[in-house]
Amino acid sequence: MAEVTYTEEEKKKVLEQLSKKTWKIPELAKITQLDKAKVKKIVQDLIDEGIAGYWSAGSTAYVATKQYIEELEKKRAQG
Amino acid sequence: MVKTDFGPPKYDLMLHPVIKKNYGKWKFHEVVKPGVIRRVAESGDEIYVVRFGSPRLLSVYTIRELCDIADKYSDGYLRWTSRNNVEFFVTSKEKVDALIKEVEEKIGFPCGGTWDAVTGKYGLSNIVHTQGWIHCHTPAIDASGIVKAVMDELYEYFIDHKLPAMCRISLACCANMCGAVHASDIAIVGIHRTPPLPDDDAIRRTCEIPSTVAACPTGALKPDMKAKTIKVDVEKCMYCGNCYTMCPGMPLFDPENDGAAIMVGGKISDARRMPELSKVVVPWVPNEPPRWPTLVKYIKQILETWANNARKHERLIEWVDRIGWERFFELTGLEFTDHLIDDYRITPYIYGELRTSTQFRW
Amino acid sequence: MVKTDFGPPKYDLMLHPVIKKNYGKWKFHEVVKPGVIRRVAESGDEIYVVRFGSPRLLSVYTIRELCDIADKYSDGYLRWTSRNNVEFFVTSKEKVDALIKEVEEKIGFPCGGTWDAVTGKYGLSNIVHTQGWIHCHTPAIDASGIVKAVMDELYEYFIDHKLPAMCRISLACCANMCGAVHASDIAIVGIHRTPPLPDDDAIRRTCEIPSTVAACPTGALKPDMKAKTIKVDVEKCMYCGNCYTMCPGMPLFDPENDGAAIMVGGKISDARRMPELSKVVVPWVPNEPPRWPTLVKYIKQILETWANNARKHERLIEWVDRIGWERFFELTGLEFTDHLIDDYRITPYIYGELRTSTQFRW
Amino acid sequence: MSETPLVDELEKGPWPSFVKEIKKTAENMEKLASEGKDLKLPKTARGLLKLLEISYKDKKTHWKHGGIVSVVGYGGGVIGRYSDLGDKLPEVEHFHTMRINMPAGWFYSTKALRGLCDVWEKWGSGLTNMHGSTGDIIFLGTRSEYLQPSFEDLGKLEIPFDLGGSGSALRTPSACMGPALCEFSCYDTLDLCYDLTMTYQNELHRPMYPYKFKIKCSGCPNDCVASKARADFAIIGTWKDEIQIDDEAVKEYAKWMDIENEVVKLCPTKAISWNGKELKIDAKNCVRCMHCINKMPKALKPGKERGATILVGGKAPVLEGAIIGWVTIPFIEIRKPYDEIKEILNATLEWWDEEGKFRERVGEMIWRKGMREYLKVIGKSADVRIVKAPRNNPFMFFKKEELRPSPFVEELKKRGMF
Amino acid sequence: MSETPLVDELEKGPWPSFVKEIKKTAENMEKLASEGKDLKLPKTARGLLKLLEISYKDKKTHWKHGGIVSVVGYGGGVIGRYSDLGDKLPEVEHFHTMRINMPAGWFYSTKALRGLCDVWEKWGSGLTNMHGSTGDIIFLGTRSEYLQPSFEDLGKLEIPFDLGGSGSALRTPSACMGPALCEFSCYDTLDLCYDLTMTYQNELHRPMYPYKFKIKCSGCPNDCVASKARADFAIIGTWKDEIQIDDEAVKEYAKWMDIENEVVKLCPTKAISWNGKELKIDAKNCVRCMHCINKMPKALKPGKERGATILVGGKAPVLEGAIIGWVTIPFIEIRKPYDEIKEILNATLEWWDEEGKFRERVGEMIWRKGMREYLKVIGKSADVRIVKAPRNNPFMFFKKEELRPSPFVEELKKRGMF
Ligand code: SRM
Ligand code: SRM
Ligand code: SRM
Ligand code: SRM
Ligand code: SF4
Ligand code: SF4
Ligand code: SF4
Ligand code: SF4
Ligand code: SF4
Ligand code: SF4
Ligand code: SF4
Ligand code: SF4
Repeated sequence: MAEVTYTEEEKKKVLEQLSKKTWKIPELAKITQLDKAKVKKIVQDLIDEGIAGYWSAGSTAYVATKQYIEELEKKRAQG
Repeated sequence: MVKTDFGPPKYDLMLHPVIKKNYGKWKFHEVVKPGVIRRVAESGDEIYVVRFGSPRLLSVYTIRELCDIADKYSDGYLRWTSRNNVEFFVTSKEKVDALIKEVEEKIGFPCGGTWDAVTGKYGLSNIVHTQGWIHCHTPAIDASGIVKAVMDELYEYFIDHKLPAMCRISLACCANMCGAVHASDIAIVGIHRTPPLPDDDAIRRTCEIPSTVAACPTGALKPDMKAKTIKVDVEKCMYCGNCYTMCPGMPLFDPENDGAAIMVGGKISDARRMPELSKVVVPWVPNEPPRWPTLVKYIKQILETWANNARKHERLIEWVDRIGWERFFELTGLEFTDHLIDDYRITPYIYGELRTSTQFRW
Repeated sequence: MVKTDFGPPKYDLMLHPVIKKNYGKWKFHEVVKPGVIRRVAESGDEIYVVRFGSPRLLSVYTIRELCDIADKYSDGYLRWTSRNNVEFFVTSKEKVDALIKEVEEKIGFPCGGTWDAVTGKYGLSNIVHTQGWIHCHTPAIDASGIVKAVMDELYEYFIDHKLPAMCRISLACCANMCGAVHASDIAIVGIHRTPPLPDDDAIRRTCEIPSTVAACPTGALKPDMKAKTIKVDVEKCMYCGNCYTMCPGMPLFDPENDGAAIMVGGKISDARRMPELSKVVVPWVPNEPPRWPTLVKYIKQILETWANNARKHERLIEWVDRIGWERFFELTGLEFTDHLIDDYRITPYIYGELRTSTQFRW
Repeated sequence: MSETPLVDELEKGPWPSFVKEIKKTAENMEKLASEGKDLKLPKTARGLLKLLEISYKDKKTHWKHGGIVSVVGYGGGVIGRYSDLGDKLPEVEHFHTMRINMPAGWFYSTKALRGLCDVWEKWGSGLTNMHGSTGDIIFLGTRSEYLQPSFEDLGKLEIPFDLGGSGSALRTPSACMGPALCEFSCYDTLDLCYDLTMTYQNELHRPMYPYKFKIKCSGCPNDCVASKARADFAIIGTWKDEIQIDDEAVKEYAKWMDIENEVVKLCPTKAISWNGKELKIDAKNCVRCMHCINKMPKALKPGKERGATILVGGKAPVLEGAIIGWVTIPFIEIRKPYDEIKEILNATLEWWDEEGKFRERVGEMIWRKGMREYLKVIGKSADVRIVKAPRNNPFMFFKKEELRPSPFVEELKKRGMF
Repeated sequence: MSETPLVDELEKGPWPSFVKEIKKTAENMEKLASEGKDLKLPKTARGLLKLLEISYKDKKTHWKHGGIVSVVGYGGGVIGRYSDLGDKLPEVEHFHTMRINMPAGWFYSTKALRGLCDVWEKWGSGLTNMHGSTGDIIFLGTRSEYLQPSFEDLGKLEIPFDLGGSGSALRTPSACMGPALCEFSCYDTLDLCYDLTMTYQNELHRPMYPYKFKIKCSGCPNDCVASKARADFAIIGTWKDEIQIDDEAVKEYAKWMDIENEVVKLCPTKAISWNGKELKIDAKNCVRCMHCINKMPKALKPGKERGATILVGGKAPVLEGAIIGWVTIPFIEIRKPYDEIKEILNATLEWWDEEGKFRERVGEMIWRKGMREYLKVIGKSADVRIVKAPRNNPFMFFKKEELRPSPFVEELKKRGMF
C-alpha cells in the first residue's frame, strides 16, 4: 500500500476540529474535506505525538484532542 | 518507548508437552466420567482432561491456587474452555481422582460440565454470562447473581450426565446480548420496559444530539433544537437502550419494571439440524434479588420439561421441531401471549433465505 | 332504472340434480382413468365427473358447442375448475366414453388433467395464466402463446397419469403475477430488464407525478419539479413496472431485453409439507415467438428431471427438501448465478416467523 | 400466404389452440353479420388476430393504459383497453373487457351459458376467458359505448349475471366445488361464497378502498382455490377433533397399498401408525395436513368438529414481496348466517380502509402495524398457532397498563409522556 | 450483622460463588496491604461488594457511562467505568476494566498466569473474569492513572501480555482448542487465530472502523467457539470429500450402540446407512453435520480434503436484529501463510470501512447492499451453497453489460441514463 502523506496545513485543519468535540473519522474527513486515509494518518500521528487521543465508552470509538477528552472524562466521572 | 502491538503470547509457548507432541494428531476421545475426558493420540500417548466449573469472576488468589494445583498435577499447564470452565491435563489415570479431590476441597470448584455424545448422556455446562451490576452501565438485571442462583438449582446436572442432549444456557443483562443469548437452548436476557426519561441537563453537557437521535432503531427520537434536548415518542420506543448507550442523558432504568425475558431454542452447532436463533417464550420476569426465585423456577421448569420429554440427542429446538410450539407451551405450562409474536419490522429476515449453516453437498 | 347489485346467480340454481340431491353427502371418489372421476354419495348415487383441457380463451361458439354436448350427456349442466378445465357430469358409466369421443372430435379438447393420490399417479393439469399480448398493457411476454407451446410439449402428461406427484404450472406475463405464479411448482413470469425511459410529454399530459414517484418500491424515482417530469436513478431500478402502471409516460418495454424468468418449488396445499413460495431458478429467457423454444425446453427439462427423480407423492419442493438445491441445479443442468440470491430488501420476511399454514395441533 | 404467419404457428400441436378460438369466432361472426345478424363488433376478433401478429413480430404488447367509467353507478368490473395501433386496426381501437361475476364453484346450466353467449355475441368480440385468474367470466373486447347495453342485457337474462370486481374494491370472491362434489369439504364453501358476495355487493361494485381485497373459500387444507396464496382473506375448512377412521375400508386399501411407505412415512408429524392390522392416528400430533385422507378417501375423513382457519394477507409480490396468508384465526365455526365471519371481515375492512396507505394490501399493513394490533382489531387473542415460532428478538412493546406502579412511571406521567 | 446481607445470600449453595471470590480478594488484599505490600487498590474489592449490595437493594446498576483514553497510542482495550455512588464509595469511584488478549485456545502455563496475577494484584482490584464473552482476560476495576503502568508491567512480564480490542475496532479473535486437543479439527485454529491477531494488531488497537468486527475460528462444524452466532467473520473447519470410516471400529460400537436409531435416523439427509454389518455414507448426500462422527469418534473422521467455510455477519440483535452468519465462501483452503484468508479479510474490512454507516455491522451492511455486491468485493462468484433457497421474487437487477443491444438501450445511452 502506498504511504499516505499530508501537509502541515492539513494537519492543522484536523487538529482544529479535534479540539471542538469527539469525532468519528468519516465525519472528520467530511468536515475537513480530506481523504479518509489521510485523516486517519494525521489522527494517528497526532495521537502518537500525545496531542490527540481516542475516546470510547466501549462500543464505539471517537477521536479528539487530549485536552478535550480529559475535560469530557471529568464531566463523565462527575456524572 | 513503551512496547506496543506485540500481541498475545504465542499459543505453543503454553502447551503441555504431551499436547505439543501430539498436536494435530489426536485419534479419539472418550468421556471417562463426568468431567473427565481421556484423549488418545495416534502415537499412543494419552492425556486426561479434567474439567471444573467456575464462577468466571475469579480472584487473583484463586488463580494462584489453581496454578499451585496445576503445578502439582498438570505439569504447570491448564486452560479455560469457551464456556469458562477450567481444565487440567493429567497424564496418568491414577492422579485424576486426587486432582478432583484437591480442586473440590481447596477451591470448591465442582468437576463436571462435560457431555458424551457417544453414549448420548449429557451434562450441563457453565452459563455464559456478562457483567450485570458488577460492571456495566446498561443492565436490566444482574448477571453473576442470577447465574449463581440458577446453577445452584441445576447443580446436579453439571456434575452428572443426566440430560438427553446438549443444552446451553446463557445470560445477557441487556438486549445488547454480550452473552450471545440469541442462539442458546435456554437464555435469560435483561430487558427494560420503560422509555427513556430525557435528562435535559445531562444531554446538554455530555451528549451529541444527532448521533443519539440516529441511534434509535425505531425512530422514536426527535431533536428538540430550541431546548437543545431530545424528545421521545413513547409509542415507538421498545426500550432497547441504544439511546442510553450513546448518551447518559437518556436513562431508562426502572427497578420495578426492568427484568428478564426468557428465550429458548437457539442452537449453534451444525449437528443434525441447522443453527437457529433463540425465541422469546416468557416476555418478562421481575427482578427479585438476591436469588430471583421466579426466574430460577421458570428455567428449571423449562429444562426439566425438555429433559423429561426429549429423545436422546434431541436438543431443545429439535424437540420442539418434533412436538411443535403448541405442545411446548402446553407441556411447560408457559403462556403464549401476544408479546411473543414478532413485530420488529427492522430485522433482516433475509436470513430466511441465506443459508446460515455449513451443511452442504458437493 | 337499471337493475344493479343483484349479484351472480345463486349456485344451487345450476347444480345437476344428482349433485343437488347429494350436496354435502358425498362418500368418496375414485379416479377411474385419466380425466374421469367417479363420485359416490352416501345415498349410493354415483356420478362421473369428466374433465377436459381448454385454452381458457374461448369463443362463444365453442361455449355453445360445449352446451350442446352437456345437454346431450350431462343433463344440461357443466362446470369449470379452478384451473380452467371443463367438467361434465355423467350419471351412467356407459355414456362416459361416448362423451369423451364427442368432445375430443367436435371440440378438440383432450380428456385428462386429473390426478390420483390414492394410487399415487398424477396427471398434469392446465396452466393457470393471464392476458399477455391479448389484452394487457404491461406484459413482458405473451401468455396464451407460451401456454400453448408448453402444453403441446407436455401433452402426454395431461392425458395420462405419469407424474410422481402433483405439479402445478403457472404463468404470469409480468411481475404483478396475476397468474399467481408466486406459489407454483413451476412458474413462468414475464420480466422487464430495462428501466423506464420517461416520456416527458406523456408525463405532463397524463400523469400525476407525486403518486408515480411514490409507487416506486425502491425509491428510484425523483420528481423533476422544474421540467415537470420524473427522473430515474437507474441503479436503483429493478424494472418492476409499477411506475408504468401508474403513468403511461414511463414505458420500459424493450423487445430484446424483456423475457421470462422461471421459478420453481412453490406449493399451496398443506398436504404433508407447509406451503412455500416459488423461487427463481432461471433469471432470464428471451422472448422467442411464436413458440418460445428455449423457454419450453427449460420447462420440460425441469419437469422431467423432477419426474424422473422424485419419489411418489413428492412434489417439486419436497424433492428439493430431500436432495438439496445443490443437487437440483446439478440434475437440471441449470446454472446458479448471483441473480438468484435475494436482495429485495423490502420484502416482509416476517413470514419467516408467522405461520403460513393450517398445520396445527390442539 | 396467411396474413398472420407467426400466430398461425400456434394452431399446430395437440393442445387446444386459442388461435383457433379466435379464428373460429372471427369466421362465425363475419359470416353471421353478412347474413344480417345484429352483431355490433363482427370484425373485432379478426382485428385481435392481426394485432397479435404484430405483437409477435415486435415482441411487445400493443395495448395502452385503459381507464374507463364502467357502467352507470359502478366503479369497476371493466378493464379499459385501447390499442396503440388504433389507426391501423380500428377494429381493436377499443378492446375493453368486462368481468362477470361467476356462480360460486363455476357451476353452470347450459341455459345460463347460452344467455351469456348471446349477450357477448351481440355486444362484444365473441371472445371470453373461462375464467380469469380471480375467477370471473371475462368478456374480452368491446367498445366503450357497448358496455352499458351489455350490462343491461346481462341483467335481463332469464338467469341474470352481474359484474365482478376490479380496481380498489372487494374482488369477486371464489370457492372450490366443496360440498357440491367433494367429500372432504368441512363447510359449505359455495353458500358462504355466495352469501359474502351478496352481502358485499356495494364494496364489490364501488371501489372505495386503499387497494384490492380478495376473498376465497376452500373446503379443506388441500386448498383447491389457492386461497392461501391468492386471497387477502382466505377461509379454509378444517376440523379440531380426530380423523374418522373406517377400519374395514382401511383393510381394503391394505390389500394393495403400501401404507407404511406411502402414508405413515409421509405424515409430517408421524402422527399416524400402522401395525399391519390397525391404523391409528395420534390426534394430539396430527396437524390435519390431509395427506392420509387424500390417500385413503374411502377409509378416512375429517373429524366432526368442523370449521375453518382464517389466513389474512396472501398476495403477489408487488410491492413488498409475495405473502402466503398468515393464520390469524386458527379455528372458527362457520354457521349460517355467518355473522362471526362477517364481523371479522367488517372489522378488517374498516381498519384497513381507515389506516391503509394508497396501494397497500392488508397483509402489508399488518406487517407495518404488527399482528398484535390486527388481533386487537378483530377482537381475537394471541394463539401460538399464529406463529411458526415465537419472536427471536426481545424488542417487545409493553402497554402502560402492563407496567407496575413505580416512581419512574410516576415521573413519566408527570412529564406528560405517559 | 453483615454489611451485605443480600449479596451474602449468594455465598450459599453448591455452585462456586463469585461473592466468595470478591470477599476472598478483599480479605487477602486488605491483609497484604496492612502487611505493607505495594498494592495500589487494596480496598476496591470490598468497595465493589458494598456497591453490589446497594444494587441488590435498589434493583439497578450503579455504574455510569465510561469513556476512557486507554493507554498511550491505543484506542481501546479498556472499558471506562465510574460509579454514581462515588462520593459514598470512593474506592469504586473509578472501576475501569482492561481487556487482555488471551492466548489462542485459552492455553496457559502457570508461569504466565502468575505473571498476570502479580500485575493485577498490584495495580488493580485483584478481580478478573476468566474470560470475557469475546474471549479476553478481563481485569476488573482500576483507576485511570493505573492503566498505563498496568499495561507497561504486562509488557515486561517474562511471558508478556498485550491489550485486546474494544470500541470500533477489530476485536480479539478467538479459537477453539482445535488441533491441540481435538481429533475433529479440520485446520489449525490456534495458528490461524494467532497469525490473524498478529497481522491485525493495528486494527485491533486503533479503533478506526464504523463499528466492532469479530473473528472466530472453529475447527469443525460443531463450532465450539460459537462463531456462527458471535463473529462477523467466522472461519469454520470442514471438508469436501468422504468421511473416513474405520470398519473395525464401527463393529466395536455396533456391539452396544443402537446405530440405527442413534445415528442413521438422526442423519439430517439420510446419507448414512447401516445394514448390521457395514456402515455406508453416501458422500453426495452427506452435509457434513458431524453427528455420526460425534457419535463414533473412534470409527469416523472428517475426510482428507480439508479447509473451512467462511460465514460473515453473525451478531447480536442490536440494531437490525440478530444474525447467524451467512455463508459467503462454502469452501476455502486454509494454508500458511494464510494469504487467501487475509485477502478476503482485507477486502471485507476495506469495503466496510469505506461504505459502512456509523454503528453498522458488516452483516447489516451486506443486507443493505446485497450479497451480490459483497461477493464482488471479495472476488467470489455465486454458489448455490450461499442460499437456503433461491430468491422468491423476480425483482432482480441486471447490469448494463448483461443486456442485449437494442434501440431501447441505445436510447437510454443517448439520454445519458446508461
Ligand atoms: C472445550 C470446548 C472447546 C474449547 O475450545 O473450549 C469443547 C470441547 C468439545 N466439544 Fe464442543 N466444546 C466447547 C464448546 C462448545 C460450544 C460453544 C458454546 O457452548 O458456547 C458448542 C456450540 C453450542 C451450540 O450448538 O449451541 C459446542 C458444540 C459441540 C457439539 C455439538 C453438540 C450438538 O449436539 O449440537 C459437539 C459434538 C458432541 O456433542 O460430541 C461438541 C464436541 C466437543 C468435543 C467432544 C470435541 C472433541 O472431540 O474433543 C469436546 C469435548 C466435549 C465434552 O465436554 O465432552 N461440541 N461445544 C468447549 C467446552 C465448553 C464448556 O466448557 O462447556
Ligand atoms: C376440481 C378442483 C376444485 C375446483 O373447485 O375446481 C379440484 C378437485 C380435487 N382436488 Fe384439488 N382441485 C382443484 C384445484 C386444486 C388446487 C388449486 C390450483 O391448482 O391452483 C390445489 C392447490 C395446488 C397446490 O398445492 O399448489 C389443489 C390441491 C389438491 C390436493 C393437494 C395435493 C398435494 O399433494 O399437494 C389434493 C389432494 C390429492 O391429491 O388428492 C386435491 C384433491 C382434490 C380432489 C381429489 C378432491 C376430491 O375429493 O374430489 C379433487 C379431484 C382431483 C382430481 O383431479 O383427481 N387437490 N387442487 C380443482 C381442479 C383444478 C384442475 O383443473 O386441475
Ligand atoms: C384479468 C386478470 C388476469 C387474467 O388473465 O386472468 C388480471 C389482470 C390484470 N391485473 Fe391482476 N388480474 C387477474 C388476477 C390477479 C391475481 C390472481 C387472483 O386474483 O387470484 C393476482 C394475484 C393475487 C393478488 O391479488 O395479489 C393479481 C395480481 C395483480 C397485481 C399485483 C397486486 C399485488 O398486490 O401484488 C396487479 C398490479 C396492480 O394492481 O397495480 C394487477 C393488475 C392487473 C391489471 C389490472 C393491470 C394493471 O396493472 O392495471 C391487469 C389487467 C389485464 C387486462 O388487460 O385485462 N394484478 N391479479 C385476472 C383477473 C380476472 C378475474 O377477475 O377473474
Ligand atoms: C465484557 C463483555 C461482557 C462480559 O462480561 O463478558 C462485554 C461488555 C460490553 N459490551 Fe458486549 N461485551 C462482551 C462481549 C460481547 C459479545 C460476545 C462475543 O463477542 O462473542 C457480544 C455479541 C456478539 C456481537 O458482537 O454481536 C456483544 C455485543 C454487544 C453489543 C451489541 C452489538 C450488536 O451489534 O448487536 C453492544 C452494544 C454496543 O456496542 O453499543 C455491546 C456493548 C458492550 C459494552 C461496551 C457496553 C456499552 O454499550 O458500551 C459492555 C461493557 C461492559 C462493562 O462495563 O465491562 N456488546 N458483546 C464482553 C467482552 C469481553 C471480552 O472482550 O472478552
Ligand atoms: S449485556 Fe448489556 S448490560 Fe450486560 S455487559 Fe453487555 S452491554 Fe452491559
Ligand atoms: S430505548 Fe431504544 S427504542 Fe427507545 S428511544 Fe431509546 S433507542 Fe429508541
Ligand atoms: S401478469 Fe401483468 S401483464 Fe399479465 S395480465 Fe397481469 S398485470 Fe397484465
Ligand atoms: S420500474 Fe419499478 S423500480 Fe424501476 S423506476 Fe419504475 S417503479 Fe421504480
Ligand atoms: S379444497 Fe378440499 S373441499 Fe375443496 S375441492 Fe379441494 S379437496 Fe375438496
Ligand atoms: S392428516 Fe396429515 S398430519 Fe394428520 S395423521 Fe394424516 S398425514 Fe398425519
Ligand atoms: S469446533 Fe470442532 S475442532 Fe474445535 S473443539 Fe469443537 S469439536 Fe473440536
Ligand atoms: S456427517 Fe451428518 S450428514 Fe454426513 S453422514 Fe454423518 S450424520 Fe449424515
